[in-house]
Amino acid sequence: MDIVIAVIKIILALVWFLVLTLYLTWLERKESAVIQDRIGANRANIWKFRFLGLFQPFADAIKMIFKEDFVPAFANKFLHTLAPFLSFFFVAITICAVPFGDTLRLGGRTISLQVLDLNAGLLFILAMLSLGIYGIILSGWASRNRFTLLGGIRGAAQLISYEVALGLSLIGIIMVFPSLSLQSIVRFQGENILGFIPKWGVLLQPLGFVVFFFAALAETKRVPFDMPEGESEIIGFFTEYGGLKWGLFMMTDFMEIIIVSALLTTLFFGGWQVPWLAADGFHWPWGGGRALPHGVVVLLQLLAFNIKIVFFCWLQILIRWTYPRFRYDQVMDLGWKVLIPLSLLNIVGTGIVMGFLK
Amino acid sequence: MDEKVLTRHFGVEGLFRIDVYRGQGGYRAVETALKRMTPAAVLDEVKRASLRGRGGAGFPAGVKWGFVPQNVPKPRYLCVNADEGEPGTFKDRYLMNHNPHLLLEGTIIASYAVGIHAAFIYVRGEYEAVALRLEGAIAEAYRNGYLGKNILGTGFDLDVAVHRGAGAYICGEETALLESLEGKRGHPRLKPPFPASVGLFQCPTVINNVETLSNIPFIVQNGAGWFLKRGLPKDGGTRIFGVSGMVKKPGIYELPLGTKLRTIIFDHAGGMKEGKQLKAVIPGGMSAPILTADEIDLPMDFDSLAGAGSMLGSAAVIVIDRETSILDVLKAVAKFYSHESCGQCTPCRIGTAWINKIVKRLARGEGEQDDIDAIVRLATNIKGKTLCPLGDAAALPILSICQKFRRELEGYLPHA
Amino acid sequence: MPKIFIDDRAVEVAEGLTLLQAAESVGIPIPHFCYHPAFPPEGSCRMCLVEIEGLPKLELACSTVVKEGLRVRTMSPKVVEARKSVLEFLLAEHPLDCPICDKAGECKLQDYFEEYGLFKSQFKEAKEKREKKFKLGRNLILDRERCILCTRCVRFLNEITKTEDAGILNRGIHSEVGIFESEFIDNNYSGNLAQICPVGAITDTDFRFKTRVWFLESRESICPLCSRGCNIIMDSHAGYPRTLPTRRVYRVRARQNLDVNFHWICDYGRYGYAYLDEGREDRLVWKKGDRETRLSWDKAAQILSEKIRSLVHLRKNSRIGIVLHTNLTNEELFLADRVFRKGLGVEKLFLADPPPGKGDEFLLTADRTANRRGLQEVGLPVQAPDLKALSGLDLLLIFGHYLAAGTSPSDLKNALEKVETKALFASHKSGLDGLVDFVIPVPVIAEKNGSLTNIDGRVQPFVAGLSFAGDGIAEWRALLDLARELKVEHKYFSRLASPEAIYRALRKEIPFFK
Amino acid sequence: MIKALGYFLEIIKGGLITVRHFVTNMWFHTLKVLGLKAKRRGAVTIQYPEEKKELAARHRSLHRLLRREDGKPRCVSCLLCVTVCPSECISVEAAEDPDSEIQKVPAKFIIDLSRCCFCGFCVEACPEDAIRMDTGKIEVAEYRRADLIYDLDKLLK
Repeated sequence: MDIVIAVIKIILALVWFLVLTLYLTWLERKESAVIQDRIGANRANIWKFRFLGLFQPFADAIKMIFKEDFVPAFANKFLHTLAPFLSFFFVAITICAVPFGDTLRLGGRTISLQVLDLNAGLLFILAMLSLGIYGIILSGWASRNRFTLLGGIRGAAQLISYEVALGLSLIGIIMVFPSLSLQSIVRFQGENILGFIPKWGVLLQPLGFVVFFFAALAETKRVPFDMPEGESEIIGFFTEYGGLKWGLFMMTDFMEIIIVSALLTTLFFGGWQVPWLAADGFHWPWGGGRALPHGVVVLLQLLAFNIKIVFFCWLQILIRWTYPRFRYDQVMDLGWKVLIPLSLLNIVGTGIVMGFLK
Repeated sequence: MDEKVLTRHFGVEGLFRIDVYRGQGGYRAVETALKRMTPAAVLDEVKRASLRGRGGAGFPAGVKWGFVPQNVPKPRYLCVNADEGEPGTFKDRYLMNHNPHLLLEGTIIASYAVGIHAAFIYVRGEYEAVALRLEGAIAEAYRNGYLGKNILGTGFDLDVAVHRGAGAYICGEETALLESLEGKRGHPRLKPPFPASVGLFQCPTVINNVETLSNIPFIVQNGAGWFLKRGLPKDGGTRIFGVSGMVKKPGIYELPLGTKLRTIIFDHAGGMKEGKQLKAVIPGGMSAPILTADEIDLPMDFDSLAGAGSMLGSAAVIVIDRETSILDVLKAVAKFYSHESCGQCTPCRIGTAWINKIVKRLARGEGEQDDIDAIVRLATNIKGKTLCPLGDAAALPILSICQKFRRELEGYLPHA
Repeated sequence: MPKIFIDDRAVEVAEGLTLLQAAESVGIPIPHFCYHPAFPPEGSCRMCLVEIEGLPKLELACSTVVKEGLRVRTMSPKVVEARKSVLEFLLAEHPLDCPICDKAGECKLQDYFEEYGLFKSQFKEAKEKREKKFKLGRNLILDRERCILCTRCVRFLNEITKTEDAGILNRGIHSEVGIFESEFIDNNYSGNLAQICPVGAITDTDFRFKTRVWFLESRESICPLCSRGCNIIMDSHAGYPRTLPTRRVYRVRARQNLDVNFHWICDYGRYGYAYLDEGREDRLVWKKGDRETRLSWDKAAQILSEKIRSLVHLRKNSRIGIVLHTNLTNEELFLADRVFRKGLGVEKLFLADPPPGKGDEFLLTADRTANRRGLQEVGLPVQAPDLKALSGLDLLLIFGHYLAAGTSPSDLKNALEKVETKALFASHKSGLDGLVDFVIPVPVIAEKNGSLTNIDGRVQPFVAGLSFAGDGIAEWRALLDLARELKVEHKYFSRLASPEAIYRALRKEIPFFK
Repeated sequence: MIKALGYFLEIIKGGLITVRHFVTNMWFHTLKVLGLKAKRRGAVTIQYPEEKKELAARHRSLHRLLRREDGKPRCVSCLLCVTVCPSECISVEAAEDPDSEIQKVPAKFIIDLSRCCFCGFCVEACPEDAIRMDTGKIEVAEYRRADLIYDLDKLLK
């Protein structure tokens, strides 16, 4: 029975992840269009029924699936084929550590609304994201094209650089919420400061949040940090890909956005926590409260989590369509000379504050 | 002293007959020249007489003869230019009609001086009566031993033939005349070489006007000094002025060179017709630049007229009165040269036609403001750039009319 | 050598030259229309007027003969003004139909007009209407509106062909070039009229409206259609993107060579260029019975030389025969001599030429091949192709497709059937194709390099003006390859890699070519 | 430090501009989706195949050949368009016209639209005003390349 539940959780999590990814492409198009006084994709239709272009992702998917799958004659065929799957796999697997909600009591069982409650979930996600670099560098190398190789190398350099800042910025969070399990971190954020302010990570770790946010943006390797792609210079590590394999790279990008949003939500914005909502209902800070049935609470938690994630996805897309890209040296400068020192400063500062509070 | 030389015997009845002519002292000059003078002496006498060509250009006849090379094996020819095509000119017709033997006499002496044994008289096609009279005179001369083999027993041979032109003005130009005489199209030749060295049938050729040659017997008979006294130092002899237009007595008047234009018009030709007032004079045939009424105090000789920007030309004085529209004059001039341009060289062929088109348009009252400037510009472009003098002959009168009567011409422009 | 000053440049020029020729000889062009070096000056276009110091009027450069110390100005304001006025006059009566005029692009009037920039027309009157499509000659059409009456055509007919077909009719503005009624110009040199016409008045029906001159590439060559060896220019055209041309050469023009053809070529050479593209051999084939195999030349050379070698080995040299023709270059005839006669001891050399035509007294000769004199001077002992002699052979190399002429096809077939191996090196298809074992396409004169000796013994080198597209080989290269395969005088032939090198060897050995 | 702060401020400002665009446009979009009319539309986009933009007067669209009054093509096949065409898409073959005033007419006139770059030089070069690019047809797409080769008949329509 546990296995069945686990399989169902895996399937549900993946479906959620993939559907969100698909609609993120739609969101990306629509949002950029609205920002730029355009309409955006609205043509895909079923029997002339367009519905704001919501069918566009499916049209794209069908197109990508049916496109010719080719491997350049000069490429390393095995690695060339492997690379997108590596990329995709390592980002897709991260979803298992993301907590969607608290626990669901169903038929006498207590089901954790998380695929797998790893006690080192945070490290797991960071590790998997780091492994994603192999997909990039392999695709760049295996294509046997100097531009893709350049893209791959640049991608690797950038991701490794920002990995450091990313990791260091989270040390503060781990210090504040002394756990590596994401579920625990979320639970910690259910408390209130001074009785009424939700104890969210962003309030305890503002600097850590800023550093993490920038580093995470860089990790998604999208504009303004699109060094590996570099449309205006080298057209990226996936130049020699097409069809579904290229689609995997694209999906990887969007899934990274979601994962980054999930991490932001989980670590800094209380995850599935709704302010003042406890397992039995709302407890208003000014006294009193409102009892809610268990199912409603779970639904509210799931909703809060999703709304927060969609907001951060929206924010990231907004950033991507606002700023021009950095030069390669500026990216490196920002990573090594700004974000890492800041994250170190954050650790020291957090330590000092915590020392005083003790 | 009787001033008339060439026309002295015009009143004599039947002068064109050789016996009458001889009765007036004719053919004595031939005897003098052939029997008592060497060719070189005749040539020298003519040179000293400063006889300038009467055809229009005024080149000294003696000098021209001197150009003919004497030591070439080719035959030499004499061509008498009797193609009197210049509008307003009719002196040669009178001379040949009244006194053909005088021309023959001059021809014989000139041929003797240059060593020529064949002479052609190129008569304008329209002068049929004149040609017939000349032919009669030549036949008489042959009968009397003045032409043919061994003339007057001196051993000098000369044949003379009359050739009728076909009516082209350009054939009055000496090289075109030669071409026409050769049986070709009357197109002027490129000069140099000049006809004196390469002329008729590629042989040295002398070409003289009728009036020029008619003067020769008098020079031989009376001497260069006598001749010079009748004119100016550099311009010997008399000149036959043909006066036409609005005068009381149009006709030919033989007067010494240097006679004032006013004298010719008002004393000799009897002044303007009743009620007419002088407006302008064309002093030397149509190709001479026009003179206004203020300029008629000029002496009529080559140099004075050239100094006044006109030319003596064929000494045909055309008198224009105030009632004659200057546009009509311009129209006549333009039409004439456009019609008579031979079509060989570009500026004359197209320039004259272009000017004619503009003038015709002006006359229709469809002129435009810059038309006169255009005519002046075109005429200037023709002037001095053509193969033969016809271009200049067309350009000069048109230019002078446009300059001297510009105000009147502007009156024909619309909105003026 | 009088010394004159042209535009303040002191130059010494030959005695008796006109100013125009003198200026041109030192690279100062003087515009002109009616002047043509072949005729005495006409002086009617008035375009070449120049300023001579000390003379009041402008003088004609085309007729003024140089004199010591003459100071000439060819570009003074007065001269330029005169040229402008002459151009203005010409253009006043010249239609502005350059777009449909075949001369556009090489028209002197157009060039000078561009140079002197009379872009604003002041001519308000109506232009004279004239005949625009007058059939002047067999191949000539006269546009009287375009005619500027330079009379080059009239003078050409008077002085070069002496047929005096044309003249100027009427006078003044109505002047026009005319011919006798119902008797158009029909002589073997009439095509030159279109070439010497400085404007587009006389056009050539052969070239009329076919293309525009700026698309043409001009290549120098030598006319191979008779033994005169006239110098020509071939104007070729690659065609438009969507309509491919049916021929490569659009027109042939005379190239000036005062020692051979002056400024002219005959109509036979001018219009006879169809042979360049029509009926050409394009595939190198080997026929065995009914089967035809395409071969590369290298392979064919191996097979042929194998046959020759075996015959030579069996001392059957006398059973090898070579048929030559005199459209081969000096170099090829020399190589044929060296390789076969002197190298292999082949004695049976035959000569098969196209039959002679009718010549005229001017340029066209009766001999319709380009290099008979070359054959004589190279000293090849050739005999007429006697069918009996041919039928007794084992191997026959036939150069040229002319053998079929003069013999009945059945006799030829019978004779050749007895010959074991027959190879044909031909540029054009003929009845021989079906009778031989090998058909090897070869280029024509216009497509290869070499030299020809004309009827007067003048050796004229030429280079390929057109590219040779077939899968064949030039005869000189074929002969060299055979020599290499047969290992005849290896050292000697290995140095001869180009027609130039062969010609150098030829000069060394035959005194005539020195 | 101040520079970095200024930089950061500008980044925020830039972001706010984008947000403002997003919010205002989203507002009008929402109104439209809800069926409410607003003076402004959320986007300046034209829904192309259904809505068509008016072409400018000088817009260069599909070529056409003009006719004379008597219906013959105006073209005198001077080949100037062929000469000037930078993409070498025009091919013309001339023929003789019996009318001595016209003389030259096109026997073939082909424009290969798959090569044409619509530069309009042919129109500029034409001395007879025989070719124009004013048909207003800009949707020149075909399923076969051969259909993009326009001949005299097609161009005269």
